[in-house]
Amino acid sequence: MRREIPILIAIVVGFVYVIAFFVPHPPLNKFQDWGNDWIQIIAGFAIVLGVLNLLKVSLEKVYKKSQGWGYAVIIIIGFLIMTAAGLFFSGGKNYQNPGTPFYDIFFNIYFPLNATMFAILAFFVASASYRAFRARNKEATLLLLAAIFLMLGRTPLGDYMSSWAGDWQLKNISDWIMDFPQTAGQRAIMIGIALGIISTSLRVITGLERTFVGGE
Amino acid sequence: MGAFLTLGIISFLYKDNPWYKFCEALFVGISAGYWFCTVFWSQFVAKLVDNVFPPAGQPPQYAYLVGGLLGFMMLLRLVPKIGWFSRWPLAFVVGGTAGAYLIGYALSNGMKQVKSTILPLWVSGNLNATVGNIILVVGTFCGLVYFFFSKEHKGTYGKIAKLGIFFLMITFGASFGYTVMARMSLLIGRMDFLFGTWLGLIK
Amino acid sequence: MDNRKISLVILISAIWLTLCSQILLAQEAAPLTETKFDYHWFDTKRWNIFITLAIVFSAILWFISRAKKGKSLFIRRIAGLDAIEEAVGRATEMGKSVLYIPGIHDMNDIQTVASMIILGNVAKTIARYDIPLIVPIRQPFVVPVAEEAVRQGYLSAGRPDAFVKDNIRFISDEQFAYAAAVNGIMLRERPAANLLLGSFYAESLLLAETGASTGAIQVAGTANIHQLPFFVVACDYTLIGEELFVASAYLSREPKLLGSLKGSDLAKALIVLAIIIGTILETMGVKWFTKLFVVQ
Amino acid sequence: MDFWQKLLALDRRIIFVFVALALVIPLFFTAPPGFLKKIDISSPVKSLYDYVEKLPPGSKVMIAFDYDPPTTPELQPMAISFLKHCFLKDLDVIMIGLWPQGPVQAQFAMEMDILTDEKIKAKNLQYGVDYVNLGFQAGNEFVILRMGSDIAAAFPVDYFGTRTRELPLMKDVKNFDNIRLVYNISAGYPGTYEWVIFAGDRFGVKIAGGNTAVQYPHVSPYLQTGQLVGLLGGMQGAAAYEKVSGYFGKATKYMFSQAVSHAMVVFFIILGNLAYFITRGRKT
Repeated sequence: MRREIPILIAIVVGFVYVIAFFVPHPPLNKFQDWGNDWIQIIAGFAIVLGVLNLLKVSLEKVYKKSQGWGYAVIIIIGFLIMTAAGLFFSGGKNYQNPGTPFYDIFFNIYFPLNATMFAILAFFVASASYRAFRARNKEATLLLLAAIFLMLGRTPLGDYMSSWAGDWQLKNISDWIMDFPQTAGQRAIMIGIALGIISTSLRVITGLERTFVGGE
Repeated sequence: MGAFLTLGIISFLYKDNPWYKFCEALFVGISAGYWFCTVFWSQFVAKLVDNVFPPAGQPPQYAYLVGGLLGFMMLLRLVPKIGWFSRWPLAFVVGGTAGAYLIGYALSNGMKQVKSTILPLWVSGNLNATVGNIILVVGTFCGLVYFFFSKEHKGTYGKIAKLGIFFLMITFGASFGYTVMARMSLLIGRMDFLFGTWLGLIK
Repeated sequence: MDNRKISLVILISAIWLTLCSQILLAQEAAPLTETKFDYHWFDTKRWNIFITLAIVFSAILWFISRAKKGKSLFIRRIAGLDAIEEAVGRATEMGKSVLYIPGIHDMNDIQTVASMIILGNVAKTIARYDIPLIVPIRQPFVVPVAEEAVRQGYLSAGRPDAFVKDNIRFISDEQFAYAAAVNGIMLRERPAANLLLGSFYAESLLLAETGASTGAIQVAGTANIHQLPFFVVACDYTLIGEELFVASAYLSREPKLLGSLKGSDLAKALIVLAIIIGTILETMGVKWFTKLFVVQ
Repeated sequence: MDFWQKLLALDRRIIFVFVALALVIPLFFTAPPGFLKKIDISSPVKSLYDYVEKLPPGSKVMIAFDYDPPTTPELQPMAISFLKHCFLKDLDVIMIGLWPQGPVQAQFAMEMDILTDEKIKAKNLQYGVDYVNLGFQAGNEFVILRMGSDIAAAFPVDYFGTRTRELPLMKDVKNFDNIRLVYNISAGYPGTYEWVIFAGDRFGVKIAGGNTAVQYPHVSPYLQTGQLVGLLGGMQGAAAYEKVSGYFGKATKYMFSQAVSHAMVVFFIILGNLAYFITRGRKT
């Protein structure tokens, strides 16, 4: 019951999606529409689940006073403020209108925090380029060369450096790399991954793959 | 305010410190709240409640109740004893994803890619296209050979695979170059905010 | 198994029959233009993808059933596995520790699953020598699985006593805090070999850089293509994409993994064949073969 | 320890400072005019521009905002220049988001850059008639599949809580058949990959993409196959679209910093390798 029904559900739903592609006929397309609607709702609840899980973990941390529980308190406060703003103090359905508390928090707190998180990676990319990226063998040399061509060729800087080269300017070389060897390599990877996904999906809809229902 | 938080995150560059940790915890909390509110209004209210109890004049669509029920089962995971119920909606999503992906990837990343790799190796009067086509076909071919695992990489076959690796390396090199571009752009944006919007030093 | 086989045969033959009739019908009615909302029982424009999928499906299922019967399926031993062994060997020679980083995703990511299989194997090799195997982990759910994998590895090498539970460490579920802590381990404990196998994201760069600066031998592997460039330039050997799964299938010998792998291999061979034939015909100016692959 | 070895062991914080300087200093200067002329308009950018140019007025264009604040510097300029181009061509714009923060980005773009622009003010745009923002829906590719049969079912209400079916613009839009182009601005999953697979190839709608530079190479094979009408990649792509549509925006402004920072990274890679080979040569 705990394992069989989920596997059955996966098989049936999977088959409906596959067959609906080849048989565009009622009632299959109606089933698929329902499936899409339901999955949208499930996805919404999955996000809520993630949020509640985070709260649970944070509350446990505070309760047990484990290391760094002060930060867990900040997480909870942040959540409560944002939720209160979004649900009660921002005019219901129009919660995202400019000028509401929800909008202000988003713009003044969420935005800069989120934006900076990834911006600092620029520093690490530079320091890694210097300290770790070595042309230690033929493969790595080729990689670094392609990278350098693109980095220079994709900005006007490359033009200044290679304006004497006629048709062999850096921008043309980088366009060429992107259009041909890069596309070829990318495509080989793409086809490989597609086959991997197809075989995994096939295992799911034939009931051979059972890892998603977990142990027990 | 924004600048205080921006600098807090940047301080991580020097060392992991309480200021950074504070900013990070605040971000995690606010972001959870943000997701929660968005989902509450756009899914729960708009998609579920409005369809089952529609405004006057429209027929209620009870089919959405099934989705609601499955969604609710998802939340049962938080209760250890009946947490296994959450596998039902999970299986629904897994099955749907498997079905949709199977078709989608076979079509877009399989069939269409193969079709576009079948190219004439000689385009009369156009050397650029000829060379390009040859590179595309040979590169894809060698790359696929590298990812073929049923045969040892020896002899000529091994050499083809080796050529495949070289194509992959150029591909990765391009990715690398582009990643540097991306990371730099993000930082430029933040620096513009700090020096321009906040300090007003940049016009 | 037999029942499944029979039903499979019936299914495929039914599909074939429908197909052939559909193709015949389609040829007769070729000039007929249909609107998109014209319902019909089989979308005849999609017959080619249907046949392709039918071939791939039967190949995969056939190989899986063969593997289940215990017939040996050949997969080449990929060079990445040798590289892992070499790195571990170096660490044992030097008497230093080995750091195994299983990526940052949870157990629902197949990359993490593959990584756990390889971890068990690494543990088996290491168990014979008294050097520590450190496994820092980001996801709480991965901890018990990793413990089990390592314990099993030590057990099968006959050294259950050498298993140290404290070396499998839950660090932090926050991405960059995790990366910073692992960097700390690299700098303090100076492992001689770093194995980074699993699902990596933006932290790949930080880890690979620090690892390279400590002079450790590094072997990395991930199916997240966008992180591969960093690994290739900063590590001594990198398992590219699928190779990670192949390594785990090779080590675990699980029928469903081996079978899928062989099935996809066959499909790859067919694709390569199609490209060769198609290119030759196209170069000679023959177009009909290419048109077989057109999907609307 | 000689010079090269010291150089190899350089503290990374020193490199951080160099990078920061390389980025910030050019921000204070306007790039020389010749510099901006040299921004390269690659063929995927040009083909997107041409496609939009050829659309008759009143055509429906959908813009999917699938990104969040971190990638704003790269992607927001792509959104702004494209929106401007659409409005100047009198196209009707439907904005959606499969990332929860996406529709907010759309809102920012409209408020701060589009509706304040003189040329566009003259067009007297009206919400609901000339453009709509349908907000966010969870479900990733399944939202796309649902839109294939009924957009209003996938997005029952818009960003401001109005029912989608009551918006004048949406009256004659049923599904992808009524949409001439989907322009997807994406920073990851779900993004252009999913739009090509589940909308473009499934329902036959034309897809174009604006991608972060990280994603650009992965999506680029779709160009040769014709699965994408056009594709912008990173800051360079954004600047190129600004150039081709004759509008001086943020991306063009940032391009100078971008170029200098690239040069800095290339310099560091070469320097690092030089030090590596010199010290390695000595040991053996």
